[in-house]
Amino acid sequence: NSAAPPGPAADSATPAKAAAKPTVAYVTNGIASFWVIGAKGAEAAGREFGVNVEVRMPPKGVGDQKRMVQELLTQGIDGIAISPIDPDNQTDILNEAAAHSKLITQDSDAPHSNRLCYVGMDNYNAGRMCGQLVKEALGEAGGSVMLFVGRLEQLNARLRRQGLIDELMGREPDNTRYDAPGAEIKGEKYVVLDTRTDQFDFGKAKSLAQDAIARYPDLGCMVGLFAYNPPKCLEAIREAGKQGKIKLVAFDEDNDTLQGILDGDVFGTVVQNPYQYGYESVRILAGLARGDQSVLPQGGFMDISARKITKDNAAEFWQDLKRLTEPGGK
Amino acid sequence: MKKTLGILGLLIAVCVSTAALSPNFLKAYNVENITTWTSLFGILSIGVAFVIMTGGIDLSIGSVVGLTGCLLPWLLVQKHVDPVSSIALVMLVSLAIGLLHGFLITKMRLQPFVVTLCGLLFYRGFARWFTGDETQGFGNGFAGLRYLAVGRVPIPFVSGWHLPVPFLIMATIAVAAAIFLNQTIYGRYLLALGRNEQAARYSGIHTDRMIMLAYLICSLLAGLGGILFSLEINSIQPSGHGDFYELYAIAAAVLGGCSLRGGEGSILGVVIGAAVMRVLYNAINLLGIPTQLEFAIIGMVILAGVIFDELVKRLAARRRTVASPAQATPPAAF
Amino acid sequence: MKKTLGILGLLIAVCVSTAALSPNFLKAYNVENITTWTSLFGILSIGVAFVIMTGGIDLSIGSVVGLTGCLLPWLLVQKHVDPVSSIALVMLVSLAIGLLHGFLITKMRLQPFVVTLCGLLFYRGFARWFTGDETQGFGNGFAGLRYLAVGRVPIPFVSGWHLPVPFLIMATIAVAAAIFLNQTIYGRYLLALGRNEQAARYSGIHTDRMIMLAYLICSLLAGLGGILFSLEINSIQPSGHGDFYELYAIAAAVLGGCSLRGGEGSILGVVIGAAVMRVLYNAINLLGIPTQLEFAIIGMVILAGVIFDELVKRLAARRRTVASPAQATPPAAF
Amino acid sequence: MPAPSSPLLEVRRVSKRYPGVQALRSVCLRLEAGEVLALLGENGAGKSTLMKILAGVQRPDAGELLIDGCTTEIASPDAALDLGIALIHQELNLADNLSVGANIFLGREPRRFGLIDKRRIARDASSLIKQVGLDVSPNTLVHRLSIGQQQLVEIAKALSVNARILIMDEPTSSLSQHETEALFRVVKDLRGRGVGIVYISHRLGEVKELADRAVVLRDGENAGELQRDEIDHDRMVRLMIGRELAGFGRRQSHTPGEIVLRASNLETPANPGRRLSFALKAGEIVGVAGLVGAGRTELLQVLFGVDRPLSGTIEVGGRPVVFHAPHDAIRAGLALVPEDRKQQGLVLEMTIRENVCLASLDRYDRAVGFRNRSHERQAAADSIRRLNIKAPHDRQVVRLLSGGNQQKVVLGKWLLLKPRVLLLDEPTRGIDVGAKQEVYQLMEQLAGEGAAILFVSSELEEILRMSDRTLVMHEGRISGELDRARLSEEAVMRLATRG
Ligand SMILES: Nc1ncnc2c1ncn2[C@@H]1O[C@H](COP(=O)(O)OP(=O)(O)OP(=O)(O)O)[C@@H](O)[C@H]1O
Ligand SMILES: Nc1ncnc2c1ncn2[C@@H]1O[C@H](COP(=O)(O)OP(=O)(O)OP(=O)(O)O)[C@@H](O)[C@H]1O
Ligand SMILES: [Mg+2]
Ligand SMILES: [Mg+2]
Repeated sequence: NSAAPPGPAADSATPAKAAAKPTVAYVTNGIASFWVIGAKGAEAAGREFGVNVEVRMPPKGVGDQKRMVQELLTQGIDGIAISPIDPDNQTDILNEAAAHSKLITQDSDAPHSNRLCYVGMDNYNAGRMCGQLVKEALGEAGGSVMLFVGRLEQLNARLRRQGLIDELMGREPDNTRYDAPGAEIKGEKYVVLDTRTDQFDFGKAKSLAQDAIARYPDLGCMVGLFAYNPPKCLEAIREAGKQGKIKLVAFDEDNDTLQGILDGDVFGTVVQNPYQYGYESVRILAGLARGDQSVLPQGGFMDISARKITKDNAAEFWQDLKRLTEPGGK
Repeated sequence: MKKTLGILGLLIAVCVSTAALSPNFLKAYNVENITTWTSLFGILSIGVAFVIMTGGIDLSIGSVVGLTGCLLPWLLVQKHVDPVSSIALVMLVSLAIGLLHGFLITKMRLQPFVVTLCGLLFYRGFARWFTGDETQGFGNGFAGLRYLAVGRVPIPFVSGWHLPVPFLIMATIAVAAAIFLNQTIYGRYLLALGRNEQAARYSGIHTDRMIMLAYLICSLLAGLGGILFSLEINSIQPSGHGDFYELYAIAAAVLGGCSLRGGEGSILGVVIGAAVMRVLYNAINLLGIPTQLEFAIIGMVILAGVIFDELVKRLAARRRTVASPAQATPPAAF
Repeated sequence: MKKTLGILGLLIAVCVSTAALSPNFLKAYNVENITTWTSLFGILSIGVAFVIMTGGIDLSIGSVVGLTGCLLPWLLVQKHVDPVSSIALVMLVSLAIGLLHGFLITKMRLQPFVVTLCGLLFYRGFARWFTGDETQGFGNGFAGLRYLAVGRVPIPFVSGWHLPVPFLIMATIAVAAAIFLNQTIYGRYLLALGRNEQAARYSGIHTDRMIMLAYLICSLLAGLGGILFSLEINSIQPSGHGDFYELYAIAAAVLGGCSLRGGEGSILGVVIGAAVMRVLYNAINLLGIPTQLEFAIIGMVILAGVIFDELVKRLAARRRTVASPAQATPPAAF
Repeated sequence: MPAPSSPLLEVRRVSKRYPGVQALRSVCLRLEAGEVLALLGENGAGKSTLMKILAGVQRPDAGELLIDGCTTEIASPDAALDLGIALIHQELNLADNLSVGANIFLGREPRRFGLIDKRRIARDASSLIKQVGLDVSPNTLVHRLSIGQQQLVEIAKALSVNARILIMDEPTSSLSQHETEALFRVVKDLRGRGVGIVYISHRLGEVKELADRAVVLRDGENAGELQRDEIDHDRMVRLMIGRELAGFGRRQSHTPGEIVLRASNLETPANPGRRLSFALKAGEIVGVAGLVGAGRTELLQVLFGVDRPLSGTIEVGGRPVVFHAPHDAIRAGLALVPEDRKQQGLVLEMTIRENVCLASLDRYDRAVGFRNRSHERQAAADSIRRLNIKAPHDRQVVRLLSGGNQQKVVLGKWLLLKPRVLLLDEPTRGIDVGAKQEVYQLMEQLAGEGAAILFVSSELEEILRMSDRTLVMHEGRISGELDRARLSEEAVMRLATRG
């Protein structure tokens, strides 16, 4: 890298700091209720392991994320857990953070950076799980599938989508494959009709679902890849009176999604464990801040794997979730 | 009326060509959906049209939609306030917002753009703060209330077709607004002061009060729109819900014949303007055009529409000049 | 100059209070970061200031930033065009955009708001289309080019402090813009036509050409800003990069003393306006204020700033009226 | 309970100051019912300020206003209207997006069931429009009217109030003799019905004909009062400017030189089908007379490149020219002092200096477009001195000047260009006698230096006095041309009304 910036906290190695409570940061890739759960986990770990936790949610993409990281470095933060939005192109700010603080990635990895470890799951595999749910939902007869997502540029969205497509097409796992959206993808039994993006406009998310129902009267299954998508699809399906006719497979644990599963209108969902992301990230950072390297997981990867939730285990899962996130929980 | 013809032509053109290309376009289900969305955006657009007519602007609409959209489910679900009081409270908040804007613009003489830009930032931040960024929603409850947004009223004698309730709400508002604008003195005052505030003031009009009123109407309708949007969408993310809606509302108003210089506007035109935007979105999805191109197409169609409108106007003006010599000679001056 | 005092006061107030509350604020690293961001946004704001001075507006800036920001890495990385041609090509695109806006606004007599709103939609859609919604970036390459955005030049005799290269670029542009505005006849023409286009035309000013020029400057600077933003951020999402930047740019221009009615503005003020916004963002995070409140606080501070400015102006006006009787009596009328 | 002898309106020791200017100083004024009171004074004497105070537009700093002998506060325009005070503003104040009828009744719309009674507005407006001698439908949009026609709408609007006190601030400044006569009939009728009328004008002939009494202001103070039989031109002038005005008779004609401007079969957009032909020689002053709406302004605008002619040719210096914009006309040596000073003449929010220099910036630039500040300062100072512009300094914002002084700034701007062909559209609109004299001398001087001058005026006196030749227009065509020998009031009126 060209002009190496001087250490942000170079002149602030205050001796008193070692004694004080370390401060670590939990940086998300945007604002969402998913991250609110993550923040709860982070804060819980903060209390448990005696560190201050600062949560940062960049409202508008990479630029804001970069600025927030810079500002954390300015503060002389002791550790950062980040969900990089575009890992390949963010290497320099990530390395800058790694150089002046302890950096780990969570939710989404940046393998080419100097991060110490990654806490999260494999989005591609989660996508394949989601594909399995679609297969179960549509059954042997197969059918057509419509995908909905906020933005396709985000790595997690692309990997989920690709995993799902590969699963439906019965391909070998390969997370570098990419089917460009816009064209139908036909397999033996399943057809992925299209992927529609809404730029996080929730009104639009719903009207996209409506338009899909209008366009494909015999649509087999809808999949919402971001947390807010499935409830919007569910709304549209219910209003069209197509419950059961159009299957709905979800991602993440929005309340409406879980309720939909219990009601039988959502076939199932693939959940990550944001609470655990937050909790584990802060636990690791707290250890690192105190100079304890043993907290680092083997191979630099802590797998907090995704789970399939269907009618069978939804109630139990929801109970657990509420216990963790609601005041008076864990 | 004449000004409305251009945009009406555009609407018809878009509808006819979509219907020709996609058999699903004219199905009851689709038409009802378009009508619902048009109505929701139409309510916002009618509100902002009043502000635009005074020569002002309101950029805070999207954030007000976000704020009221979060507030209603928060009151109902988290605070267990009863529906009537909740709605009253939410409308009161919108009212206060409108008053605040009006006050800052007329009494403090601040620029509307600045005031409402600060509003845009502030209401969004406030919504995020009191919800703690957590998604708000009605879950499966409040079906009665949600009927306001998702309800459908059967059309007598036409089986299979329904009128969405939001359409009825919007139509009522539009009719009231049109009467207010064209038939009452207040509408005339708004138009007069939008063009020449001093002339209006010298004519004994309380221009400040009228401007206040315009911002009040705008915020109230944004608040109402916010309520309906939240009932329609059901789950609301405080950080993003309503983002950009002010631009859609303003675009619809301008498409519908409002001039941002003030003093001009037609309610019917504004509603048609809102419809054009919604039909375009729908057409893009029905025709299977890649979502990436969505914005590009909408931008182009709107631009083509206004250019066409302008050319037609010029042609008409030229024709009038050429055609009039005969009638230009007044019967006899003396 | 006097108009700049208000915003300068606000900047100083925000800086002093942040520095008092956070020892990290004045560290070289932080100051350099703020300077970089201020410079990038400042370039956009200077551009839009010219348009605002003519009484127009440009809503497409954010999308132009997005488009050029995608175009540059796309050309370099995917199409392997050499850096010089790439930059030339990108600037050419911005130039074409400016010309198009100018043409539609002056020759077709369309409203700037509408034209640039369509631009906002169209350029965004276009960027999404040609990139196929795929994130663009330079990866780890092009260090030389990226020096334009992330480079730091040591300040002679002051060890530990550096000047960000974008600051040097912005300062050059600002000085040129200020000279253009205040020292040349064209600057005067712009201000005159911003107040009263008709009177300017009657005075023999090519108003159309001047307006074109303003939109051209605006789009060129937006394009340049887009290039620098992309070099700075490195990772560009076609669908979201630059969203809202037009509002930040306009807000900075207005804070810095531009009136949206046209005919007023100061380049120094605009740059300070941009700085206020950046320092506010920075302060909120350094002081550990919850991010949810970010927008709310920025909205409030800006509003407080303009209200304060207005009150000071009023006080000054009152004092002038009261204080002058002594000198008001002319020595002797005859 | 008003005393029986108390006047309709009394102004007692009213003072008003603006930043840098004491506009009124202890001014007193009395107005009886059924009286026409002329209010006179130089530009910037404070006439409009006093009237604005009466109409609730401005608040006085000190002093009292009495109506029917009772002290009254007039806090806002609508309070004034409630008191029965109507003001015709010196500057046009119409919402030009609305119709003539809507403007006339703006703020006082007749209503039925709470809604605007549009039929009644149209009906009542029609009769008012006729009364003031305007010939348009009440549904016409105001922006389609000429300045003179808009002025008549303003008058109709004030009449519709049925006021007890009617204030007319230079109502005739853009009206020709014909409309003025119609207005006088109305005024006399109102006077007969007991309305008190304050009449402000710089056309002293009108004052003589109409006024029962004249009050003169000078520099914001009472300078004197004239009774009906004392009102004559010299007395009025002496009170206004405090000295005699050197006499200025008819100008002597020079021998005209070559033709510098020729229009052949010119068809203007406002009057399609009518063709205009005439020529203008160097050193010649040609007047253009006609009724309001005759198409005079439109003719000048076409000559100046503001509007494109539908057909016909313009030659300057013997060569055919096509002007795409005023810029081209200025290049060819033309200058136009436009009629509508607010819209076309001035950038109201800019200073005197900036306005005066605006058209000639590019003539004095130092190297590639850089402004020459010392020249700007010099030019502004010259104009202020030459035209006697009353302002605290040359960085005063033009909006804050009195109407007449604004007009002087417009004149100053175009005189700086030293044009070959000077087009003047109502150049002396609203300026006082002294300044008029000055303008006449300037025209004379320019013509003497070889410029050709085409000037539109609605003030017949001015036409008679200044023109070597007079073109009379009627409904878009030139209905006749009068040389000095045949020039008379009757001849102009005949051509102007009958065509
Ligand atoms: N709003 C204002 N602010 C500052 N000065 C003002 C303002 N209005 C008027 N003036 C000044 O007050 C003085 C009186 O102005 P006023 O308009 O009353 O003159 P007037 O007698 O009507 O002149 P005219 O014959 O030219 O219309 C002038 O010197 C003018 O410049
Ligand atoms: N561009 C135009 N198109 C159509 N009609 C026009 C246009 N310009 C002016 N008119 C109309 O043509 C008529 C002549 O207007 P013009 O301003 O030339 O009259 P004028 O003789 O200067 O009268 P005044 O003394 O009232 O200014 C008016 O009725 C005006 O409304
Ligand atoms: Mg006056
Ligand atoms: Mg005229």
